Amino acid sequence: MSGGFVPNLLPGLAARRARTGLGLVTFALPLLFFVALSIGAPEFLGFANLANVNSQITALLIVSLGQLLVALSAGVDLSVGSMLSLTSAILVGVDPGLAVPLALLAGLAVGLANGIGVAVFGVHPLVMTLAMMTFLQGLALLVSPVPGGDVPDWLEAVVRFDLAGLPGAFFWCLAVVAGMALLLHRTRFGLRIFALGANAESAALNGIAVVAPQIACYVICSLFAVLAGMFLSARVATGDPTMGMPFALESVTAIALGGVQLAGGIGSVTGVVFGVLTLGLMTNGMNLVGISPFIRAATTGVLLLLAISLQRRRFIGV
Amino acid sequence: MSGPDSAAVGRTTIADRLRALQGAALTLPVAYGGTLLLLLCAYIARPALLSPFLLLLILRQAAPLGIAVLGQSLCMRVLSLDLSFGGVAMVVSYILTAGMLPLPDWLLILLCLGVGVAVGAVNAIFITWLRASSVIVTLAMAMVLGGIVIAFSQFRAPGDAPDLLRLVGQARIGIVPVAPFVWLALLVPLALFLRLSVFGRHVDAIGANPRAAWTSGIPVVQVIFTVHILSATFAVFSAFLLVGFVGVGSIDIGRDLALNSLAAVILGGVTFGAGRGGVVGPAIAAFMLTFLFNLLTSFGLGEPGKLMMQGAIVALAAIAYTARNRNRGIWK
Amino acid sequence: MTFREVTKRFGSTAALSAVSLSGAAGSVHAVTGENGAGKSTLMKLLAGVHRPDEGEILLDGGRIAFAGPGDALRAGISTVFQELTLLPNLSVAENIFLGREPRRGGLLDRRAMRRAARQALDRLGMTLDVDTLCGALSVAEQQMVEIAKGITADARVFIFDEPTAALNAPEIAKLEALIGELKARGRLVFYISHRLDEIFRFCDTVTVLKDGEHVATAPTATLDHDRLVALMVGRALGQLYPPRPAAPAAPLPALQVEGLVARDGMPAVGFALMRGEILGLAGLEGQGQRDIVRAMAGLEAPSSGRVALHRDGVVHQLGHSVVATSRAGIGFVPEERKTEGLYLTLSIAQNIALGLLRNRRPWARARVDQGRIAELMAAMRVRARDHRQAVGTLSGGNQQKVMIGRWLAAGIDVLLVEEPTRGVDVGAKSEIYALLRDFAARGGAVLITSSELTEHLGLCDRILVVRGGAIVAELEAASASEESVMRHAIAGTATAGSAAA
Amino acid sequence: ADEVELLPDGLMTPTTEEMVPADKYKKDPPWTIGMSFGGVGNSWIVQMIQEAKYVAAQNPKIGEFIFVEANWQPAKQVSDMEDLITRKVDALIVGPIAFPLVKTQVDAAIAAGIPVITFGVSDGELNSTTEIMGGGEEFGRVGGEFLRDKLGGEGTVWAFRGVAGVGEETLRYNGFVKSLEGSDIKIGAEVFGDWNYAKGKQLCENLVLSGQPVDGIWFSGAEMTRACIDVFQDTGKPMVPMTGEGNNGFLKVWSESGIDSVAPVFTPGLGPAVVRAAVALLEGKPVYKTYFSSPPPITNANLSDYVRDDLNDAFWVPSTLPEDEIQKTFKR
Ligand SMILES: Nc1ncnc2c1ncn2[C@@H]1O[C@H](COP(=O)(O)OP(=O)(O)OP(=O)(O)O)[C@@H](O)[C@H]1O
Ligand SMILES: Nc1ncnc2c1ncn2[C@@H]1O[C@H](COP(=O)(O)OP(=O)(O)OP(=O)(O)O)[C@@H](O)[C@H]1O
Ligand SMILES: [Mg+2]
Ligand SMILES: [Mg+2]
Repeated sequence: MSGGFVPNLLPGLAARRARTGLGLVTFALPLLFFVALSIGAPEFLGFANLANVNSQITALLIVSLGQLLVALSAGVDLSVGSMLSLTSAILVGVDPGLAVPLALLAGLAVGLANGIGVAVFGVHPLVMTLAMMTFLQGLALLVSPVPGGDVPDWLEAVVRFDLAGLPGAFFWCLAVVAGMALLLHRTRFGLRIFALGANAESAALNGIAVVAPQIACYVICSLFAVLAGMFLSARVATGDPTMGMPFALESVTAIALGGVQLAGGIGSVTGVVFGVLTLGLMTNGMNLVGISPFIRAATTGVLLLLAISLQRRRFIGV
Repeated sequence: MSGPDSAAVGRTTIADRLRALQGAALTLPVAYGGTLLLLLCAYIARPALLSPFLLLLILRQAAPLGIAVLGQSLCMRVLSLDLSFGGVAMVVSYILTAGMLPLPDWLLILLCLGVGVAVGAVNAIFITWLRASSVIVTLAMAMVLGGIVIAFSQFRAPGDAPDLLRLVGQARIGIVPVAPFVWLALLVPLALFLRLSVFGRHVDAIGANPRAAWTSGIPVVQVIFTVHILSATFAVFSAFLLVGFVGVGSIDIGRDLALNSLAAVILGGVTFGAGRGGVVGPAIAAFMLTFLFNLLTSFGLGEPGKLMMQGAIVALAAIAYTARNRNRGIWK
Repeated sequence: MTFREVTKRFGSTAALSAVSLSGAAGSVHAVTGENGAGKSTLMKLLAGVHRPDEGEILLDGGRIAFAGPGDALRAGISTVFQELTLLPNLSVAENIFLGREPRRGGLLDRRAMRRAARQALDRLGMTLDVDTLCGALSVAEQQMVEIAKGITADARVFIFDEPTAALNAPEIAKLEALIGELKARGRLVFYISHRLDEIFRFCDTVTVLKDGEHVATAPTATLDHDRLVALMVGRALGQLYPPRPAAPAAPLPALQVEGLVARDGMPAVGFALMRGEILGLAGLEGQGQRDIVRAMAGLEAPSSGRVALHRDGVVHQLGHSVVATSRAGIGFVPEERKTEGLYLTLSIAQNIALGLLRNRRPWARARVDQGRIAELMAAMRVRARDHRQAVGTLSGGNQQKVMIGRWLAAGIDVLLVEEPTRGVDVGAKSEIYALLRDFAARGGAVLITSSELTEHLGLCDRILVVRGGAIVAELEAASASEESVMRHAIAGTATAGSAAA
Repeated sequence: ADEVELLPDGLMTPTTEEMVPADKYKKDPPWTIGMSFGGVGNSWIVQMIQEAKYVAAQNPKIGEFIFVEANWQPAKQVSDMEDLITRKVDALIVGPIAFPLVKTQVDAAIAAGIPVITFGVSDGELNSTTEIMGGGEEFGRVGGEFLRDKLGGEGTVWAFRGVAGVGEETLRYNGFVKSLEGSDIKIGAEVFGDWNYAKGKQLCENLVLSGQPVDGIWFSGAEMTRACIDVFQDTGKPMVPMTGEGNNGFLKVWSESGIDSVAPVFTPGLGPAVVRAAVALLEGKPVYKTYFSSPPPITNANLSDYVRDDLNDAFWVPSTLPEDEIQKTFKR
C-alpha cells in the first residue's frame, strides 16, 4: 500500500488545502447536483424552489457550523439534535417572555457540561455527548410532551420575513457563516482551535490554554444548536420535542462531506457550506425528481458513499 | 533511629502494595463498578429483578448487544468505528423472514453470514483504500442496507423467523436461556485469539500508532479489513439472536445497536488510540446497559424520565471513571 | 535564576533528586548527561510543564510557581523543547507566533505576523515560505522553525533542549551566532546537547547530571572533552566508533538499486549495498537522501526504478509496499520516532516484541521470548524502570534505543536508518554504533543517513554523497575527510558528473 | 345531491353539514396528486399507503400520484410539502406528524389554489379543504371501556403507547385516560413501544420481569398486543385482558388463545378515502368538510368474521383492496 500515507512534502496550494480539507469533490458534488437538477427538474431553478432549498438547509447549516467548531477541536457533539429539540420544546412550553433567554441558558449549560466532561474530566466526546443526547431528549419530552403550541410572534417575524425579495433564511445563513468565518479565521481563538485540535499536547507546550477554548467550542456549538432550534421552530411555527432527532448524524455527515476531519484541526467554513448544500440538494432533488420514498434511503446512502470515497483523505481514520 | 526507620520502610512497602492494588482496581473499566452499583440499586428498590430467573433473562436480552459490542470494540481498537449494525440487522431480518428466497433455513443463515462478510469488506475498502471517514462510511452503509430492505419490502412486515433461530433465541435449558451461550461461544474464542495471536498484537500496534505500524511493515490494511469483516459478521450473529428472540421479522430491528454498542465499548474500558482494552469489560458494559434499561422501565418513569436517567447515569459513570484516572495523564 | 534542591518523581522513578543549579544573566549554561539523566525534566520544571515535588525555583530571587507552559512564557522563559511542538496544520508564521499572535482591532493581524515571521527566518538564514504548513517541512526545517519561534520571544531565559539533533553544520553555525547575540543582550541561555563540541564552542558553564543527580558544574574552560565524557558516563570512554573490519575480497551485494527515481523530477540513482558494510548517504539537508531511503523502504512509490534484494544467491525484486519490504527482511528506522517510529502508549517489551513477531502469520501464536527482550534492553542500556514502562515516558535517547532495538530483534538482512543516533548521549551512541557494526559483521547490511558528518566518517565503510537528488560522489570513509565530503556536497565546487554508477 | 361515497359499508360518515362548494377546485384531468405523510414504519401505514396507491392507479384521470414520507421528522415534512407545492400538484393530501407543524404550508397551498385533504381532524386548527380520520380518542376509549368493564372498575393497568410525540398517539391515549375517569383503575406503568412488535416485546418483558402488578393492558394499537401475549406465554404468566387492533396477526393469536380482548377498528381504507376525496374535489363534486370512521369494534363475539387464517400477520382489516390484490400481497 504505497498510498497509505502521503509524503510530508506538499507544495504550496496542496499544503494549504491540507488545513481546510477542501478538495475538488467538495465543490464538484453540489455543483453536479445543481446542474443535473437544472436539467432534470424544470421547477428546480424557479425562484420559489431555490428559496425553499435555502430555507430547508438553514437549520442544518447552523448546527453544522457549530459541529465544525467542535470537530476542529478534535471532538464531536452528538447532542446538538436533542439540544435543538429542547429549544423547540422550551419555546412553546414556557412563558413566552422567558422562552428565548431560557433556551439560551439551557444551551450554555449543556455546552458547559459537555465541554467540562470532555476537556476537564477527559470523557470521550462520543460518550459524553451521546449521554447528553439521551438526557436532553428526555428533558425535551418532559418540557413539552407533544408537538404544538405557539412560538413567540417576534421570533416568527425574525425568521419569516422577506427583504429585497430574498427570504429571511438567506440572511440567517449569511449571518452565521460570516460570524463563524470571522471567529475561525480572524481571531486568536480560531487559530488556537486549529492548533489544539491538531495536537493538544503540542499546543499546550506552546503556552496556549487548551481546556477553556475546548469548553468554549462546546458552548458555542450548543448555542448554535439553540439558534437552529429557534429558527426551525419559527419556520414550522410550532414546537416539537423530537424535532432535532436527525440533526446529530446529519450535521456530522455534512461536515464530513465538507472535508472536515473528525480527528481535529482540519476543516473550513466553506467546506461546511458546501457539505450542507450537498445534503440539501439531495433531499430537494429527490422530491422534485419524484424518487420513490422506498428507495430514497438507499439512494442517499449510495450518494454519500460516492461523495465520501472521492475525498481520499491523507490518513485512514474515523 | 534504625527501628522506626525500618518500620517506616515496612509500612511504605505495604502502603505501596495497597496503592498498587488500589491502582489496579481504579483502572478497571467503569462497567464493573457501574454494574455493581445498579445491582445495589435494584436490591434496594426492585429486588424482583435480582431473582436468578430474571437475571438470566436479562442476560439473554443483553446477548445481542453483547455480540455487537465484540465487533465494535474490535473496530475501536484499530481506531475505526462501525455504525452499520442497524442496517446489517435489517438485511438479516429481511432475508431470514421475508420468504422471498425459496431456500432452506440453513442456507439462509449462511447467506446472511455471507452478506455480513461482504458488508464488512465493502466498509473496509472504503475506509482503507479510499481512506474515507469510518463514521460516514458505515453510516452510509447502514442507510444503503436499510434502504435496500425498504425498497424490497415496501415496509411490509416480513414473516416468521426460521425455527432454528427461534429456538436459539427463546429456548432455555431449565431456567438458563441459550442465547447467552451463543454470546460466550463468540466471546471466549475472540478474547483468546486477540490475547494469544500475532493478529492481536497487530491490533494493539495499530491502535497505539497506525503510522508507526505502517512504517514498520505491519499489514495495516489487512488488519483493518479483517476487523471490519469480523465486526459485520458479529452484527449478523447479533441480528440472528434478535430475530430469533422476536420470532418474527421486523423492519427496525436493531436500530439502537450501533449507538448502544458504542457506549458499551467505551464504558467497558476500550479507548481510542491507546492500544488498550479487553473484551470482557465491554461485555460487562453490555450487561450493565441492558440491566439499566430494565431497571428504568421497572421504575415506570415514563419516557422522559427514563431517557434522562439513562443519559445522566452513563455520563456520570464515564466522568467518575475518567476523573479517577485523571492523574495518569501527561499534565501533572 | 536558581534551582534549589529540586526533586521530581514520576511514579516510583525519581527523574531528579535534589538538584541545585544556578545560571547568571548574560551566560550560556550547558546541561548535559546521559540519556534519561533528567536534563529535559529539569528544563520542563522551568518551562512550567512539570512542577517540582520538592525544592524551589527562583527567578530574580522570587520563587516561581507556574500553572502551565503559558505562565512560564509570560514570565519571560522561552523554550525550544526536545520534542518538536509545531502544529502540522498551521503555517510557519502561525506556528512561530502561536500564543502571542499580533492583533489589530481585536482581530488577527496576519500581515504583521507574516512580516515578523519573515524577519525571524531571515535571522536564521532560512528561505522558507512563511505560509507553508509545518506538516510539509522536513524535520530539520521544523527544528529551525522551532528555533525561530524560541528566539523571537521577548524572554529573559532561553532554553534549547537538543536543538541541533537534526541539524547540519551550517545551520548549527547560524544557531551559534544567534545564541551569541542573546548572550550579548544579557540573556540567560540553557543549552542541552549531546554534541560535546557544541558545548565547548557555545557555552560558558556546563552542568552534568547523572541518574537525576547533580554531578558537577564547572566553567567549560576548565574541562576538556575526555573529562566531560568521564563526568557524564562515569567511566572513561574508549573508542566512540567501532573498528572497521577489513573489506572482504569478494563482497556480496545485499540490496541492488537500479535507476531509482524516488520522486518525479529527481534524477535516477543506482548503487549496491553490500553485506557486511555500513553505507552512508551524506549530503546537505533536503538533497533527496530521505526520498531515496523511503523509496527503498517501500514507504513511497518511486516514479520508476527497481530495488532488488539478494539472498543466498537468489534475487528478489521488491514490490513498493512496506509490508512486502519488511517481510523480505528490510527494516526501516524513521527519523521521527514519536510520529512514525514508536508505539508510545505501549510498553518497551511490547514495542520490541512487535519486532520479534515481524514475519509471523497473523493467526500464529504471539509468544515471544521475554529473556530476549531483557537481553536487548541490557545490550542497549535502556534506562527504564522495567520492561513494562510505556515508551512514551522514556527519555528521548532511550526511545531511540528501543526503536533500533526493535529491528535488531527482528531478524532482518538490511537496515535502513534515518539518523541512527538522533538525541542519543555519547555513551549510548557508541553502543548503538557497536550494535550496528555487529549487525553488519554478522552478514547484515546497513544504510544510514545522518546530519552529523562525523558519524558518516566514523561509522561507515563507504559514503555516497547526494546533491540535488543525484549521487555525486562515492568515497571510502577511511580515507575521506569532512572537507572532501563537503566539497562534493556543496554545489558548484565539486566536479559534476562524477556520479557513482 | 349525489353524495360521494369515500368508503363503503358505513366505514366512513360525514361529521358536519358544512360542505366544500362544488366546482371550487374543479380541474381538467389528468391530475397530479401529492401526498405527504409523517412517516412509515409499521405495517398498518404501509397497507394504508398501498391501498391509496391502488385506488390512484385504478383511476385513469390521475396522471401522477406522488407519495413522500418524512420519516417522522417535522422539518422534513415541512420541506416535503414545500417541494410538492413547488411541483404544482393539483391536490395535496397531508398526514401530518402534528397539525401545527404544517399550518403554514397548508395555508400556502390553499392560497395557491391547491385543495388540501388532511388525514386527521384538526378541529379548525388547519384551513384544510376537507379532513378525514378514524381512530383517535374513540380508539382509546373503546379499549379503556373494555378494560374498565373487565376489571370491574378497579385494578392496575399498563399502558403501551405508540411513538412519543405523534398526534394520533396522543389522541388515543387521551381517549383511554378519559374513559378511566371516575373508576379506581390506576395506570401502573406507561411505556412507548413505537407500535412495534420487537420493541413492544422487549418492553413487556422488562415489565413482566420486574414483577410489576398488572390486571389488564391497554395498547395504543398495532402489533404490540401480539408481542405482549407472546411474552406472557413465554414466561408462563397468567393472561390478563388486553386490548388489540384489527391486525390479522393479533386476530389469529386472539382466536387461538381465546383471551378476552377487544379490537377497535381503524381501517387502512382511510388511504383510499383521502384519494377519493381529492378526486371528488378535482371533479367538482360536493364534499363535506369533515368525515370520520368509527365502525363498531371487533369483539369476542364477531371475531370469526374478521380473522383470516389464509393471510399473513401483516394484514389489517377491514381492507378495501379486492380479494385478488389481497391474496397477492398478504398470502402466507
Ligand atoms: N470563550 C470564548 N468564546 C468566543 N471567543 C473567545 C472566547 N475566548 C476567547 N475568544 C476570542 O479569542 C481571541 C483571543 O482571546 P484571549 O483572551 O485568549 O487572548 P489573549 O491571549 O489573552 O490576549 P491578550 O493577552 O491580548 O489579552 C479573542 O479575539 C476573543 O474574542
Ligand atoms: N512523563 C513521564 N512519566 C514517567 N517517567 C518520565 C516522564 N518523563 C520523563 N520520565 C523519566 O524521567 C527520566 C528523565 O527523563 P528526561 O527526559 O529528563 O531525560 P533526558 O536527560 O532529557 O534524556 P535525553 O538525553 O534522552 O533526552 C527518565 O528515566 C524518564 O524515563
Ligand atoms: Mg487576555
Ligand atoms: Mg531530553
